[in-house]
Amino acid sequence: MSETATGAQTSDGTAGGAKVTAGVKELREIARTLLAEGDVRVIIGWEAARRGARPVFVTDPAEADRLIFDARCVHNLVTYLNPRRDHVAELGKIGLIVKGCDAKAVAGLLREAQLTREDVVLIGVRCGGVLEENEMPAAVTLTPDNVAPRCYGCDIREPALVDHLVGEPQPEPPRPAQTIDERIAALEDKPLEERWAFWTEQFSKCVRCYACRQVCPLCVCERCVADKTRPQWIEPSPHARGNLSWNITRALHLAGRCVGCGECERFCPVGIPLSLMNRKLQQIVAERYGYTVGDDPEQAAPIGDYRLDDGQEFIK
Amino acid sequence: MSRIGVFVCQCGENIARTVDVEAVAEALRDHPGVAFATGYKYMCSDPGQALVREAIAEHGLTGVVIAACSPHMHEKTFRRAVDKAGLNKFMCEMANIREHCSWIHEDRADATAKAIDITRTIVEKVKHNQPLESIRIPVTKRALVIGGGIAGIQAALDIADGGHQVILVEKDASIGGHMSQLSETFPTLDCSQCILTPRMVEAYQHPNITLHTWSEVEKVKGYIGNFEVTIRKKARSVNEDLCNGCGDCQAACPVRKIPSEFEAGLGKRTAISVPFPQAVPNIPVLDRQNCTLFKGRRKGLAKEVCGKCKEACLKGAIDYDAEDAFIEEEVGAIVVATGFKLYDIGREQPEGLKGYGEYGYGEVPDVIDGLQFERLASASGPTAGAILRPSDSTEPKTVVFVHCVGSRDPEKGIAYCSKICCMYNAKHAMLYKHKVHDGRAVAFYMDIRAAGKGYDEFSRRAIEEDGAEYIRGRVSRIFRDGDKVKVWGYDTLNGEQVVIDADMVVLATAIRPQDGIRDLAQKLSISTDEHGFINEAHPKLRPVETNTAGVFVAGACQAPRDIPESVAMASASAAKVMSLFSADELEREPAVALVNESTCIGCMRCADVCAYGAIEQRDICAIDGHVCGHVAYVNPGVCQGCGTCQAVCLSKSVELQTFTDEQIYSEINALCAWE
Amino acid sequence: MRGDAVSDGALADIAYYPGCSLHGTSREFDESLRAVAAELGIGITEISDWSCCGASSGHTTDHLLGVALPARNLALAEEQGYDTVLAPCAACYNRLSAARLAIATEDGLAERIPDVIGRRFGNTVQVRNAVELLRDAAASVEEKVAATLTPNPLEGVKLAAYYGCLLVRPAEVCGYDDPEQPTSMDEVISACGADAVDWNMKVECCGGAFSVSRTSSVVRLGRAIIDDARAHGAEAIVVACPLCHSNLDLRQKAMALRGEDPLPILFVTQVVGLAVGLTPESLGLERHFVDTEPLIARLIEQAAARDAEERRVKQEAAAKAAERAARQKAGAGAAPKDGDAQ
Amino acid sequence: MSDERFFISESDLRALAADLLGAGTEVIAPVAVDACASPAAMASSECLRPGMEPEHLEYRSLTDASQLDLGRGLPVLSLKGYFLPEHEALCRWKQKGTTIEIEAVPTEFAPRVVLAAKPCDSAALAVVDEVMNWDDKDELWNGRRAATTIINLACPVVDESCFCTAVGAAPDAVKGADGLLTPVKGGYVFEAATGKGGVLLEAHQARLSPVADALTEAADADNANARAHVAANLDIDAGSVRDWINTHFEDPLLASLAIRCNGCGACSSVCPTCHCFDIVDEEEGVGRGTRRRCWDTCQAPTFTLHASGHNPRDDQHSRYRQRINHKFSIYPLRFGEVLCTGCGRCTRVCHAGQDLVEILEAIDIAARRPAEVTP
Amino acid sequence: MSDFEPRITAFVCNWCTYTGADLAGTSRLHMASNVRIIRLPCTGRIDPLFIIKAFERGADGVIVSGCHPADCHYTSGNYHARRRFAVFHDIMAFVGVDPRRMTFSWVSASEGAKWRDVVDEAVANVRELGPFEAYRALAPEAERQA
Repeated sequence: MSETATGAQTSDGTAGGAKVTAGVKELREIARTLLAEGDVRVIIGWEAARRGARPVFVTDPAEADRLIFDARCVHNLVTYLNPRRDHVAELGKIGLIVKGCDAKAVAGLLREAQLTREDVVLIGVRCGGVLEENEMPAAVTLTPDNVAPRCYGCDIREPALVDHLVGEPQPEPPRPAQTIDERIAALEDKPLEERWAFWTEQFSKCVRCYACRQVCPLCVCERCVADKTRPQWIEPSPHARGNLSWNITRALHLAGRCVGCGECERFCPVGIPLSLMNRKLQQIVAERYGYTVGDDPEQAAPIGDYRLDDGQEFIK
Repeated sequence: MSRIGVFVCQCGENIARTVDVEAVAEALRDHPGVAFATGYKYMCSDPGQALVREAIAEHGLTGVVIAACSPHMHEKTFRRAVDKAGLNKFMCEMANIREHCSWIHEDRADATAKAIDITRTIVEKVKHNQPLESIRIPVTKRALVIGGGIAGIQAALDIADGGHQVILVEKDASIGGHMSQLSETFPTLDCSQCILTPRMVEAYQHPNITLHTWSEVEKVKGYIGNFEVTIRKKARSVNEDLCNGCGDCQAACPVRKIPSEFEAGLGKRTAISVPFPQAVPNIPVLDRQNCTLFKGRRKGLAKEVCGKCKEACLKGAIDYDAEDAFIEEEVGAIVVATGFKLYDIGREQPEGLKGYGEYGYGEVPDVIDGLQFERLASASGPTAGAILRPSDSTEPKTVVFVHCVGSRDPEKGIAYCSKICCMYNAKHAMLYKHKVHDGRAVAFYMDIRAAGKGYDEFSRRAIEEDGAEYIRGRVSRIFRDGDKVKVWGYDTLNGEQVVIDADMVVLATAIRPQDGIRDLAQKLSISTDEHGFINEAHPKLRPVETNTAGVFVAGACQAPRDIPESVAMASASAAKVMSLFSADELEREPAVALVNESTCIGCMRCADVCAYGAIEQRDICAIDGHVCGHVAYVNPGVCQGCGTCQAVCLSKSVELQTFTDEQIYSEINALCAWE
Repeated sequence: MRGDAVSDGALADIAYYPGCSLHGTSREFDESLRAVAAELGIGITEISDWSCCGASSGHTTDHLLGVALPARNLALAEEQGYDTVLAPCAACYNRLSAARLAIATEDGLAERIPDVIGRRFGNTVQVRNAVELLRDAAASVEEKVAATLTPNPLEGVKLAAYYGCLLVRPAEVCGYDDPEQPTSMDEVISACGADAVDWNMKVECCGGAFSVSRTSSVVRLGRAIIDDARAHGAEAIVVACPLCHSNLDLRQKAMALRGEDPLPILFVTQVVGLAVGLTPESLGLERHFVDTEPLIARLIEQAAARDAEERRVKQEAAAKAAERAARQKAGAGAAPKDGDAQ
Repeated sequence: MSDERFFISESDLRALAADLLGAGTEVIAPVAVDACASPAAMASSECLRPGMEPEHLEYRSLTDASQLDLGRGLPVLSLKGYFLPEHEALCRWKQKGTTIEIEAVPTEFAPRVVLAAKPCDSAALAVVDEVMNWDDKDELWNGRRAATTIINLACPVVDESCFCTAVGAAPDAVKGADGLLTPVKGGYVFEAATGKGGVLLEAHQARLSPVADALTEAADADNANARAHVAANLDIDAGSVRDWINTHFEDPLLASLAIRCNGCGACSSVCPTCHCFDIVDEEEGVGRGTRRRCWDTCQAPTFTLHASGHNPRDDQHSRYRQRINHKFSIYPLRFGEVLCTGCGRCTRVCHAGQDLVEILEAIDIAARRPAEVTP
Repeated sequence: MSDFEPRITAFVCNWCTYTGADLAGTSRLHMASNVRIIRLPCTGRIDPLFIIKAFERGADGVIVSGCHPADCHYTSGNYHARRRFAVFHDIMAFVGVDPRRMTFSWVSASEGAKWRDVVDEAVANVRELGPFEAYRALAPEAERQA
């Protein structure tokens, strides 16, 4: 059962101006052999399409050449490993192509027993940073204006939690015009009232489509607390008050879990700067408990652990 | 639609004085879901409870809210009443409008408004209460008693006589505690050894009692009815089964100059020794700190330096390579009876306490404490009962007894009265006069506290018949003057300074809890007060229980206690243990967590935070039987109902019964500002 | 900030607050203090325009007066750039320290004091007394004593350290020593080579200000102190408070009824002065009522005799050693060992 | 409906907006909104990434005529929010003892004007009018529709994802609107399309001037090639697509469309024609609360979750098929209107790469030449 | 703002602070009457959702209090609560909520006086900050109605 909606592309996979680097060739080779030998039933990667790179589900070895990897491959494909996606799980054992940040999300799923390492084959790609706006016809070189801010300071350009690793070592991604940390610092310099005005204005735009939840690789709950009606902790209709409690609850659920892949901000139809909130959570957990989210599944999550000398300066 | 009955109590005038009870009842009458609301003078009285029962029947109530005192006071009372009326007792809750409202506010309007709010939150909570059944858990009908003093022995005997197994753990080489060091005991002056030793032997020989001396509690897990205790049996270097207590090893030991703890430093002992002749068990302990063989080993010498006791032992019971052993025991209840120690007036003091520089920091010879005097007066003591002063073993012709050294002295960090010193001081004066007829016994006191049965008569006898001179005033300085001990005091009744050239001074130092009490308390997760005494569950109503169900307390580890009180508390805690063991199963509050298996994704974050290991992973099978996932499962027997799992559960799939999300939500919702 | 360790010599300059007694009845305390300070390289400079510390009359009449009078002197020390004030007299030391504590703890006082004393006051100055200073400098006293060529007259001499009350009490104001069993002066005495006697009346009352109004009580209390010191073999009592000194020294004449010879009362600074070889005149020892001269002379003579004896014994030993070496060389001549280089 | 056409300069158009505002009439129009802040929140925002022009346009109630953005981009959210708000109180209740008072909400609305609306947005309103007046007249929707005069601004076609002409709309259509502005040199050709539009024109006669023929021809020419330009993106036969879908429910082409779809529902939020809403009761205090309706999406798993736990559409494929089916078959069959105006927002907002143009093309191909096409 | 009476909801643990408040009652320690107590078994059970809901329902301030570290009746409930509320405290400050509106404290069963001080101080702090208008302004009616 192959992918039906055929993208407008030529047969040799060079559509959309994707350069076929040695790494991509190696990637396709591995994919083809994995599919041919039946190690996996589907390879989830990226393909070039009309509006830039997009996820592709290759089940036929012959179609392995549709796979590409370049700066447009922004998506965190680990969201397709979510056990609640029965229609993907039905396809059988998955071979997933992962960047470093994606591998961290796999570690997150392993840490929370949503996945066992054996039931997924991970093909790591060495990554030199990706674009922020990925809907571009051709892979362009990264510049401070188009690089995804989250890639700056990436500590995992070469994923370790993988079965295969392709591509040449990549250079450091360029520093974006303004890093997320700088934007957070700028926001934190503002007095309380202005920060409140900024965030409530942002959250009042939210239409509660829950794209941020559906796309997050770690948001895997069977029934989200936001959908719980008895009691209705989070008011379901998208007014500012309900949106604030939703966004704060979502943020708290990221403490020590969010890998910073930025998909929630990218998918938000009304453009709420969620990466500011996610990064702030990472900073809090790093400052207070020296914990940075990594790709080691054994690393205990900070919330749910404790030390006798944890900071309590805010407690009387 | 719930039909809730609201009963607002006046509590005489405790509530009615500042809260308009009728107004509260009135306000609640048309609260959605309230079927009946009334005020009453004393809800906890029988007529009050009858009122509840009748209202349940008459109005077909589905829930009851008693707006009165704290649930800690009468929740059980009202739940029992509701149970009797046929309504599930967990559909009854208390709204605390006394301790949290009427008693702490004066303005009547304010207090009434607050009382209405508080009652309204509880009414909303009850709307979401579920009828629950108490949880039945098996009870291990074995008890652990920590501490082998008179309290521990008494508790162990009572429980054992009640037909249950008891494990008695004692830190020292022998049971008996401080009582074994006493000469005679007030107020009857009967000899301490004579009344104690039979009990010690009885405990040793009792079929139901397993005695572990020279042992300490290492670790406690589990909960009421199901404690798992790890006991560390410290290496005694003497095999308890082989040793017949002949004492040859003690005679052969070359190290004879170690100050004996039992003799309070006045007598000497050998490296391998039995603390006192009537020790139970009569099995010596090798003091590895002072034994020359072990000193040699610590220096790393190749050859064993000594070994005399091993040579002397015909039974081959001596074993230098014995290690600490760990014993696992399962018990259903624990009685803490670790007793007391005396405050030391020396320079080195634990945090928060100060020594007595004015009495010479304990460095002035012939200034001793109460236990040392007991050893002097004891027939088995270092002086065989003769009152001889430690410096030159002469008979002191003038002895000064100083009361309240440390006690009732906030400046030194001990504000409380140690309760037993007035009595043992009178006893000491009496014993001294009996043994040294021409001796002069002078006592400096602030107030004589002799409130027990026959106590005051006893202290009057010491003064009137035995001629003890009682001077009401404090001693300001004690110092060595030639071969005399100069005591400077003040006589408040005559209004003049008193200087006494005494031969010996006995200080009645304060009672402190035993060393290591705070660590033991943390192992049992019970709390101690700022001095280190164990906190009882309720000073008046539950004096021998602690905050942790199944852990009881007896004797001086809870507060300064004399022997009669320690024995009474021991029997009381034994009674509590017996009632706990009376049923095969224990009824426990159903405040346990319950997992909603349809929404739980098995991330097991809850298991990581459960302090009791009550949560395990359970497989979920599809209809055709193959395992298609896993969820968390809370073992109702182990869960203690803290609710931490629910707070960390992202999808709120686990609900702590009696404190579910719906109940808390409705309480918050009831406090809506724009009512 | 405590003064730097005395041993490095370049001690930060300390403000010196003499108080009325050290310019009056206890001039010898001032003279011996200056001599010893110079000897030990402790720079002390008198606070210019210092005024009365109020002593007991100040704080018994009015609390604010009792705090403001010493505060003025502390303010002066601050203005003149010092961070430590040396107040040798026990009463001055007590009042200055008590003022510092009151201003630091009683709310409202820190704001009122500046306008009461008419000058800025930051309460940053530390206050120390002579005993505290010498105890902290005990190491350098010992060095000095060892380095002194003239034999130490106090070697092995039994001295009783008498603290009185204001040097160590109340504990929260003084705080540098144990109020019941103080040892700081004993440490200074042993640093001087003398033997500090363990006696009972270290902190007993000498009668204090009753010296004039109820002299009989002062005589009675003084005799108890002196008797106890003598009972413990003390050859002199060492004090660090002008009032203790006068009550034990001046009033001793009325006490010596039973024919024992009087017990000299020395200031701690005089003891240190003697130990480091300063002349009795430079220490003002002749100013005492109980004549110290016989005791001092005897001690110096004993020291000299002891010194001579030591030198003789040393010479004898040297002689014997030389003789043995000579005999050895004669015997060794027969079998020289090569390579026997020392 | 007088088809008379007038000329209005840009400054006059802004002045017209100012007049309306001055008269207290609410004016809704596209406004440039900085991505990570809004003018209201903070004057200057460090988090506006330098060098990037404002991220997107949004329809906003103008507070000042200068905010009117005639830059002809496509606002992120459609006009739908002004007729079916994201959340809207339906009624409030208050309980005293056992009696409950219900407080309804007003259904009359103050008259307001939408300026420079996108033809695909206003066309959508006309399409949704059908269902909103089907078996139950939605007073709130109709109240707002009646109170609003919409003036379209001819659209220069946004990008390759636009396909309004393929579904019965056009870049210069006036469907659902009351007037049209077509940009020409120096200003706009302004014409009324309905009576309401005429009334507005008369009211502001002073700002208008007769238009030269040359300008109207230029306007028509621009509109014509805009129409041609968008037709090139997608040219399908809506009827055959409608019927094919209706008869090929199990066809693999339809049954596996959503392999990469995350089911986030962003597409239905931004879609001008998606009109599904959820009704929720929100408690505020005891016995008090508000019943609200708020946007919902058929892509969310909870959309068809039954209380029993059964979910007729519990995988993403079936949900996505429902979206295509409802828009291009069920709705047209019932109301004769395609429930899509080809604005392309769903394709642009979907970062997972679902492309409606691509899907419709595939269906169209399958529909026209059923025999030889292999899916 | 002198006559403004703040509404404060307190979430307290049953074993320590609730009993401490009882003790304050039995000792007749008078305190401000603005606080309404909600009892929970342990601070480990207290969830940030409670605090957000309290603010939504018009509370001007919140108190969270329980056993001192090492005193928890359930041995580690308060340790988990401490980390959870450290993150919550920081994120609320980041969003712009004045931290003084949320008082966190440890009050044991024997600290009745400390509970009175925590209450009085919290009421004073919130009274100075004034009513939480910013949160109430988020209510649907007041907010932008399309």
